[in-house]
Amino acid sequence: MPTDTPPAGSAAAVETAGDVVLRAQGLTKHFPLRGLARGKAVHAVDGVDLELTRGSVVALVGESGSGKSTIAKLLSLLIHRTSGDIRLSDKSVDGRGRRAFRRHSKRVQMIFQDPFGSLNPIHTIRYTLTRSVRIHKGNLRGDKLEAALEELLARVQLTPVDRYIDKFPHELSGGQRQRVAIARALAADPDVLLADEPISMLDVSIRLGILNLLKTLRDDMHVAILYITHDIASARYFADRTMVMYAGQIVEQGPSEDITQTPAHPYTRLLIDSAPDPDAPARTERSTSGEAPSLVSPPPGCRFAARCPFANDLCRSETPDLFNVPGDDRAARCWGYSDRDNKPDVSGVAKSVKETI
Amino acid sequence: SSDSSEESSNSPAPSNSESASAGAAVGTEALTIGMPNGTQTDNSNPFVNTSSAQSLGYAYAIYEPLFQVTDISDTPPEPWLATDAAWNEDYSSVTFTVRDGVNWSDGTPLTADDVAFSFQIRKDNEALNNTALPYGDITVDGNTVTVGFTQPVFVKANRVLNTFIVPKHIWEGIADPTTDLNQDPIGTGPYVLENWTPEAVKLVPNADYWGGTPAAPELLYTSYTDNAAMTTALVAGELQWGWTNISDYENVYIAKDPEHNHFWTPSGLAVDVLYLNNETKPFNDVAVRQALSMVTDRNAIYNIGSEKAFPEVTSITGMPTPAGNAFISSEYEGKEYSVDVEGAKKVLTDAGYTYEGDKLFDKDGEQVTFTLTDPAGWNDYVTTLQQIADMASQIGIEATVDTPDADSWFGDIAAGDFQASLHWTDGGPTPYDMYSDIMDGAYYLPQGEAANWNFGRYNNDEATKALADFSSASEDSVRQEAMDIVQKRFVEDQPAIIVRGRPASAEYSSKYYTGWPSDEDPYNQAQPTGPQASQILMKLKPATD
Amino acid sequence: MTTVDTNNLEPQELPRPDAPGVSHTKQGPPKPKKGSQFVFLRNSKAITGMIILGFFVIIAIIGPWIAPYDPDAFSDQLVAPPSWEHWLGTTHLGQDVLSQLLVGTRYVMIVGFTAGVLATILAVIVGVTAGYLGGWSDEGLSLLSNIFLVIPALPLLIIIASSLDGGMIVIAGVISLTAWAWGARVLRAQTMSHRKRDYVEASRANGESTWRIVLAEILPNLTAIIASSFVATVTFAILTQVTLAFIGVTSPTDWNWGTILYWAQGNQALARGAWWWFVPAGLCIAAVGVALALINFGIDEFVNPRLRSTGRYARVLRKRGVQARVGFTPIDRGTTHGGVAATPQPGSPPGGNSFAPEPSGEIPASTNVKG
Amino acid sequence: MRFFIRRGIFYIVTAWAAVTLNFFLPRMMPGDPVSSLIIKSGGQISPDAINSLKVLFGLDNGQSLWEQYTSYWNQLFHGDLGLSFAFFPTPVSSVIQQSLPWTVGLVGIATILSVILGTTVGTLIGWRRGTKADAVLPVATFFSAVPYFWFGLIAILLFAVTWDFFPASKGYQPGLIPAWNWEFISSVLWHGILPALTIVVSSISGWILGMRNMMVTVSSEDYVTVAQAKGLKERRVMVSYAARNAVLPQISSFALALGFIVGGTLVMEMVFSYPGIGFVLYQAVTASDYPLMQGCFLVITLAILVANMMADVVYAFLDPRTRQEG
Amino acid sequence: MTTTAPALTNATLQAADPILEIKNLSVDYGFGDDPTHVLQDVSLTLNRGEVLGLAGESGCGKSTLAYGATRLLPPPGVIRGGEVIFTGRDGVKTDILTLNDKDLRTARWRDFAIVFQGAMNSLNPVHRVGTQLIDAIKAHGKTATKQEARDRAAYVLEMVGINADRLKAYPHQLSGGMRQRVMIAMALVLEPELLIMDEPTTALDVVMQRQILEEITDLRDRLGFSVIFITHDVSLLVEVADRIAIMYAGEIVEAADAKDAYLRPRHPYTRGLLNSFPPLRGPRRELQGIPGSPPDMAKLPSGCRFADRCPFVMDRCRTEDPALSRTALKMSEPERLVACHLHDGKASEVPAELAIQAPQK
Ligand SMILES: Nc1ncnc2c1ncn2[C@@H]1O[C@H](COP(=O)(O)OP(=O)(O)OP(=O)(O)O)[C@@H](O)[C@H]1O
Ligand SMILES: Nc1ncnc2c1ncn2[C@@H]1O[C@H](COP(=O)(O)OP(=O)(O)OP(=O)(O)O)[C@@H](O)[C@H]1O
Ligand SMILES: [Mg+2]
Ligand SMILES: [Mg+2]
Repeated sequence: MPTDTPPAGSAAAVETAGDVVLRAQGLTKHFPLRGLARGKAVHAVDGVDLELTRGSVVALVGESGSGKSTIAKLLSLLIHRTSGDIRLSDKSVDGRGRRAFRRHSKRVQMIFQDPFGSLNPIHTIRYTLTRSVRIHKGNLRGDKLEAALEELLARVQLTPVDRYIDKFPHELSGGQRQRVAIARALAADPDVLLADEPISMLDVSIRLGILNLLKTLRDDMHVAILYITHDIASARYFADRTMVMYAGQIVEQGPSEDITQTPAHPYTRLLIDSAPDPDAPARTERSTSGEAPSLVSPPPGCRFAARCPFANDLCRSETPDLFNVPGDDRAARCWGYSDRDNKPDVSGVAKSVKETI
Repeated sequence: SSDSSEESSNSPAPSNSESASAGAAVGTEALTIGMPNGTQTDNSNPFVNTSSAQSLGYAYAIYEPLFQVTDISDTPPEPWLATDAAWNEDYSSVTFTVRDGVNWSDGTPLTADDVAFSFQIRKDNEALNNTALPYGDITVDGNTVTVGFTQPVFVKANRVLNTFIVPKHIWEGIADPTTDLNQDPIGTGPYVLENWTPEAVKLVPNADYWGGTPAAPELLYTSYTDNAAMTTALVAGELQWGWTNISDYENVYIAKDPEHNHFWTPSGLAVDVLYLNNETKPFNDVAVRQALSMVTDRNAIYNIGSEKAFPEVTSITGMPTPAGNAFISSEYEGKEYSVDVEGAKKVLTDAGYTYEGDKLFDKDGEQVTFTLTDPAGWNDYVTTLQQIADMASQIGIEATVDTPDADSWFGDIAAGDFQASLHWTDGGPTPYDMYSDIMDGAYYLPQGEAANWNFGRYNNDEATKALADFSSASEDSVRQEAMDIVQKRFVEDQPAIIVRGRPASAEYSSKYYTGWPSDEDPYNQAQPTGPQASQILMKLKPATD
Repeated sequence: MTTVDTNNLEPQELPRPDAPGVSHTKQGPPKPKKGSQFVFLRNSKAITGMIILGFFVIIAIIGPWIAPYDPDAFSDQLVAPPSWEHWLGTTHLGQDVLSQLLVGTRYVMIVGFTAGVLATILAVIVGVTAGYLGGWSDEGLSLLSNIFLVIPALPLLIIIASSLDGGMIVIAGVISLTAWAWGARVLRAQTMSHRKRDYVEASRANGESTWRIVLAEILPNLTAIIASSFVATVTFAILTQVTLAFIGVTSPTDWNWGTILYWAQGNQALARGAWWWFVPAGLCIAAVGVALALINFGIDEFVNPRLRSTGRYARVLRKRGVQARVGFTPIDRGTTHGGVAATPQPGSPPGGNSFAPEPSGEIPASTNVKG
Repeated sequence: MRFFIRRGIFYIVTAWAAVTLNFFLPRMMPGDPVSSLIIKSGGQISPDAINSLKVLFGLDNGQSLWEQYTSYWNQLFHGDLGLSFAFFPTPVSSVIQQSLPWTVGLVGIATILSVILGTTVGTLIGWRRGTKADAVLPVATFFSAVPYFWFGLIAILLFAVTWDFFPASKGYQPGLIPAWNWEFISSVLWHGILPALTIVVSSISGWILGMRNMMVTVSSEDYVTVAQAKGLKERRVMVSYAARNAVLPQISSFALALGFIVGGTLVMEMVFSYPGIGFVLYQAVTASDYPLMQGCFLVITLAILVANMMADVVYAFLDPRTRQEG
Repeated sequence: MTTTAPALTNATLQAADPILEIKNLSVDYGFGDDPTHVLQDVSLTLNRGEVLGLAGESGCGKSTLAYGATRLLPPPGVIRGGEVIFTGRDGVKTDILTLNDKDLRTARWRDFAIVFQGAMNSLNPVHRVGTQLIDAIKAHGKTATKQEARDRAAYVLEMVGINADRLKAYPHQLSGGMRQRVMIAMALVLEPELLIMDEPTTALDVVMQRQILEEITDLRDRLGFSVIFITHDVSLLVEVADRIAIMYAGEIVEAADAKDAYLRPRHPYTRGLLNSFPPLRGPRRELQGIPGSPPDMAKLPSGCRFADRCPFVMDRCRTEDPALSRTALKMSEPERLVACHLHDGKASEVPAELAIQAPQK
């Protein structure tokens, strides 16, 4: 059992905004297949590097099945990684053993996509929150417990407390439930919040409320937030940095504004072009078709090559690294930004987007 | 009867020619015979009780005994395949004269060799010796066969006479007679197997039968899963002959066709007896045994527990009457059971028992209680036990009825691990079997060891000796003397409570055939599953109406 | 077997995942009210069932006191038909059938419910463990329950029951031994489906311990399924014990409905025309069986809201002459819409709520439609 | 492939466990075949015969349980089930051979009838739910709630005794010789009607209920609504869209039921004196007839496993989704 | 069914050629004493060749409206009143709600087809895709032979960009996007005049969503059917729809030309809704969304259903239910309708945010 992790509380006290709390290096997850295809595996996440710093939000966008949720589960140690390293406050964690897992969960909490499913329908809000408080804050009772609960609900703006505390999840609206889910995560006073599509199941009109709440947490409590979404517009709105995933790999990363306004990777561009945008003039050209490659036996070369209008032979044969892209701390997994001679010409990516603006 | 050996063995075969001539009248209806014995398999091995032939009884329409014997009356043994049997003085050897002119159904003639072989095969195969006879030398001389025994077999004489005979030429070729299915049985009997199906076994007359032609042109043996199903068949007239316990038979069965339906329960010398454990409380005290016997209302049991199907035992010797009349000791002649609650209480209080309210307490101040056990599923037994429990309560004894499963019950009884239990005894030509099964010290084994009889662990040297004397005596007077002692011990010590006779009952219908054994003509018991079957079948005549 | 099974048991009470909006409405998943996990008992079928069952439970409790006679006591009236003295007649020993019935209820209920409880506990332990742990423990436990499913129950019961000579609890135990496997399979499938749900993952992520997740998070969600399997087991146990008693495997001197039938059959009650001896016990069993079935209907309807609406509205609809069918929504221009003319009259102006590009200031168009 | 190997291993292990259990269970019972036989004969066989019977059944050679177990497997592999005690010396295999067809025939037909009828009725009332047809349900429930023997005996009383419509017992008219002639076959059919009907009536409610509930569930699936929206004929929607999908769970229950057919309905066979294997097994149990018990259990176990295997296959055939894996 | 002369006067000038007129449709859920009145007197008209967008958040009754109009609501849905008039190409008007079963069956799929919410559940998992396509063709006796039917099925499948050999596939063998396309192909197989699409793209990611939208627009242009397009994504609607109806809690609160509604919302809810989508381009700005949550349909407040969440709420909003009528700026936008008391009075009294004027042409 790793005993080298310092007590969470002290760590939190030391670290301030800007410090890296959670760092993943070469994070990889292969799900072994059963049945006929035994021996093979789904390469759900392949070699992902990622840093979460206090008081900032990193958005993880990408299409369905690209491995976003898997990353969140890996980071929260709900599933075990195949390889790579996860370092919490620079200490490697693997969460084997119950105590280690609890220690980790105290600092890294997760919010699920579906607030209708992530709260047990048979327990009241009080029960759910009490459990979380007791797990993370010791066996509080009576007034102390009451106070802790009140404070939690106040933080997620569910006030007056009495109106919500004894309700069952089904008596609350989706937005309220998601707030309860967040409150449960906050009971641990976590340093990191992994929010896995926290608003995609919510009504449009209440989504913003949740995002704004998370914003407050980031700003007031300096929580590091991983915001997973497939809605790149909300990433732009909410996240400081954005990472774009495609087929288990990070294909582009950088400040959110830059990524959405001047995408460097052809996939990012496709994503942005595809997003409905009433302000954009009617597009005439047909967008690229095709589907993401099989994750069981990913093709050699760039995983996006099959759909990429710029792809050349290099792209189809060799796997690109993350190359630096001009701009502030940006990188894209595209041969176009390498210094290879036979690199594809991706100038069209940036150009076409600029034109539309 | 207590006929001497000479008498019995010399008696001629009067009825045989009769039945042969009677055989001339042949009916038209098949005779259906049923037993409630469940599934049958194509297995006609006459030696094993588990075969279809034994279970349904058709073995005895095919294989015949040397003599037809009966326990129910003093009818002398009727020569059958043997014309004569001569016992030696102490009943340790018998010489049979084999009947001439008998052929096996495959045409081979019956010889003395066949008879000797039939004894020899039993001697050689312990598995086939289910009468547990102590065979000695077996010799053939012309058409006589002498069978020796290592002990006197007076009390088992009927079993010897009753032995059925199998053809040597068939069975000597069979490697293991115990596992042979004998699906093509060859016998001397009035019928031969026509075909075997799981639902019915069809037999047709043996064209070459030595005794003539049987009246029924076809026998159909069939089996039912249980009493109820068989009763339904009997009531519906589908069955003409069989044996099953019918509740309220008078209304349920007889009343359906009073003219033809018969239920005949001739009293033999077997009884149902409530074994009392003489070695444990409370029945280690003769007073309790006596008292319980005094309040046992055998008439009520006759009416309810036995549903009038079993004869009531009236003599205080427990001897079923009239079959046992001749054996009843003069001392007890005419003395009958009567319920005497007050007398019983007095017996108890005299012996030091006390009453508190209406509960009986023994000398140690313990309340007197006991448990009556018999397997679940034995309706008439359990009903009887319930009655006895009810009766015991009249003298303040709290009795409960317990019904373990048959297997554990059987084990417990044998090991003497019970207080009171209803059980049967063997019958026989004399009351020897009955008393011996109840009180013979020769069967005595300490508790915990599995006894074959005398489950109540009664052990009285006088009684044991008397029983031994009876079985080995060569004179009637000696036997009667011994029997008197046995009865005296039984009455005074009351080692067990005889509750009723246990006859070999049967149902039959005289609609198509008459000539069944009956009170008027009790030539044998009427069950279809014994050696008497061939005798009965030959006595049948087509009904004339 | 397992392939088949999981399909069969796929949870049906899940809210439609594609319609999150519905779950805060009537159509949503089971809505536990505070302090009551047994809302399904509000269903009218379930209530009827509960009333009948309650009646027998009361009889089970007070039966021996209200029985007019000692069920063992003999009388002179043998096999007497019902009379004032003996409402349900007498047996071959003159025992009072009604008293036997009343006294025997207790045994039936105790065996039924004990077996139900024991089997349910076994089923929960095996099923939930297998379902939650998965992997080899699952394989092993599934195998175990499959073996118990494969072994024919009645002969097994006869073997075991006859080798342990049994009071009621032993019988109940034996019955439960053969009855738990089915429930375990159902629960396993259910647990597996719950295990994958977000709320379980969420509490795990929150640091809950495994046993707490199973006991406090998953198990309460299985209440309805457990209840249903309990009720089914009780039914099975009652029918089985009665059959065992009838065959004579269990003690015929302990009064229960099966022993009544055993004695009746053993004494050929039907052949004697003593219907009063044979029929009432059978009807009692049927009544309890139907009651339990009704309760299970209620649970089914609770678990599967799609079944619920059927029962609930059937009568109302029939009265109104409309039929609820898939694909043909009933049209009921009834009167419940206060104030608003529900049936548009030809020529009547549509309500002021119409949306159509209309010319300004004009009286709205009216369309005349002939049906 | 691995899927099938896994299933295969699963079946083999189940079979082994069941057979082993079947071997040890009977031996854990008190009593032995000899005493059972004597008890059963109720005085016909004298206890004097105990010894001869022990020799007869081969119980006198003092084999240890383990030796018996190994020799049992040895015998099994040679296809030898031994000799029955209760019907000594009939081989177990011929006892089973003789009784199995009756059970499979009657109970099989009754079960299939019950499934088909129940599923059809369930389809109809599930489809037209809320109509008067729902009244079928309580009636069917009643018949499944009464003990079968009670129902069967009353049926016999009414239909065989009071009104002589049907024979009260047996598989065919005693005296007929089994053969493929009309006389025999008609007799078999005639004798089978009452038992078959009682089985159908008492077991149908489960099928109705299962199908009805599935119909109700499936009916509200979108694809059924789509089928209606497509304007398909009502019959086609009901049969090909709703019932076709709703019937899938019935298949697995049916497989289980098919397996249990071989076990026979002991009670039916008792009540109707029907010559099936259920009653044979019962007799084997009451006679402590280990070889026969084992034989019956083996056949039943195998039947259930085979039925389930078939169900796996049929299910895969009917539900393309399960084919995916294999 | 015949038509009387329409009493439209200058309406004819607008070339209004309605294909579907929903009038005063009322729908309840629940047959019992206490049903949920989900729709009350909702009216909506769809013109020929038009794509009408129906937007609103989850649970506001969009699907109910679409299925109610076609009588496809599952139990316990019940239609309590109204009419749904379908006008065929031949000009014959029929009230769908009064058709008998047989006629309704015939009309279905031939006249109007529906793409259901969630293609996962719309295809029968146990039948091949081809079978399900051919089913629809055969049910309407459109083609004589099996082969023709198969050809037709193959044709529509290719039309939506799926290879014809997928006819043999089972639904689970197709990806979500493909299944959705199969549904669209199935809806088009009989060339209906009206296509109702209930959130045809919500389960898909944006790339796939765009592909499908483009396909639909293409097909509409080629085949000329009318579409009711349901979604809760207003920005999507603005792209695809000609006209938009915004629903809130079972009522239509605003109806307008797509661009108009987007640029110049008149109803506070519409405005709030549009303000809830962060823009992908243009300046980054703080968004407020709409505070509070939608009312429970089972216990609706009296008065305006949006009153609780409305920043402009007035006293009468809490008592009087506003009717869907023209905006305060009647003259400049004759085709717009809004259900808001703010628009009952003079244009000048409307808050500025809700009275943005269209640029003069
Ligand atoms: N437990 C698992 N076993 C096998 N494969 C899995 C498992 N969990 C996820 N996968 C596979 O891993 C890949 C990534 O899944 P993941 O859930 O992380 O995607 P995602 O980006 O979150 O998608 P979405 O946007 O749909 O939530 C998918 O192809 C998925 O099928
Ligand atoms: N079976 C039902 N019983 C009761 N209320 C129902 C039922 N089905 C739907 N409702 C209610 O009717 C209202 C309208 O539902 P509808 O499905 O039409 O909404 P929607 O706008 O299509 O939502 P979504 O965007 O989630 O598809 C909702 O409030 C819902 O709760
Ligand atoms: Mg995900
Ligand atoms: Mg909808």
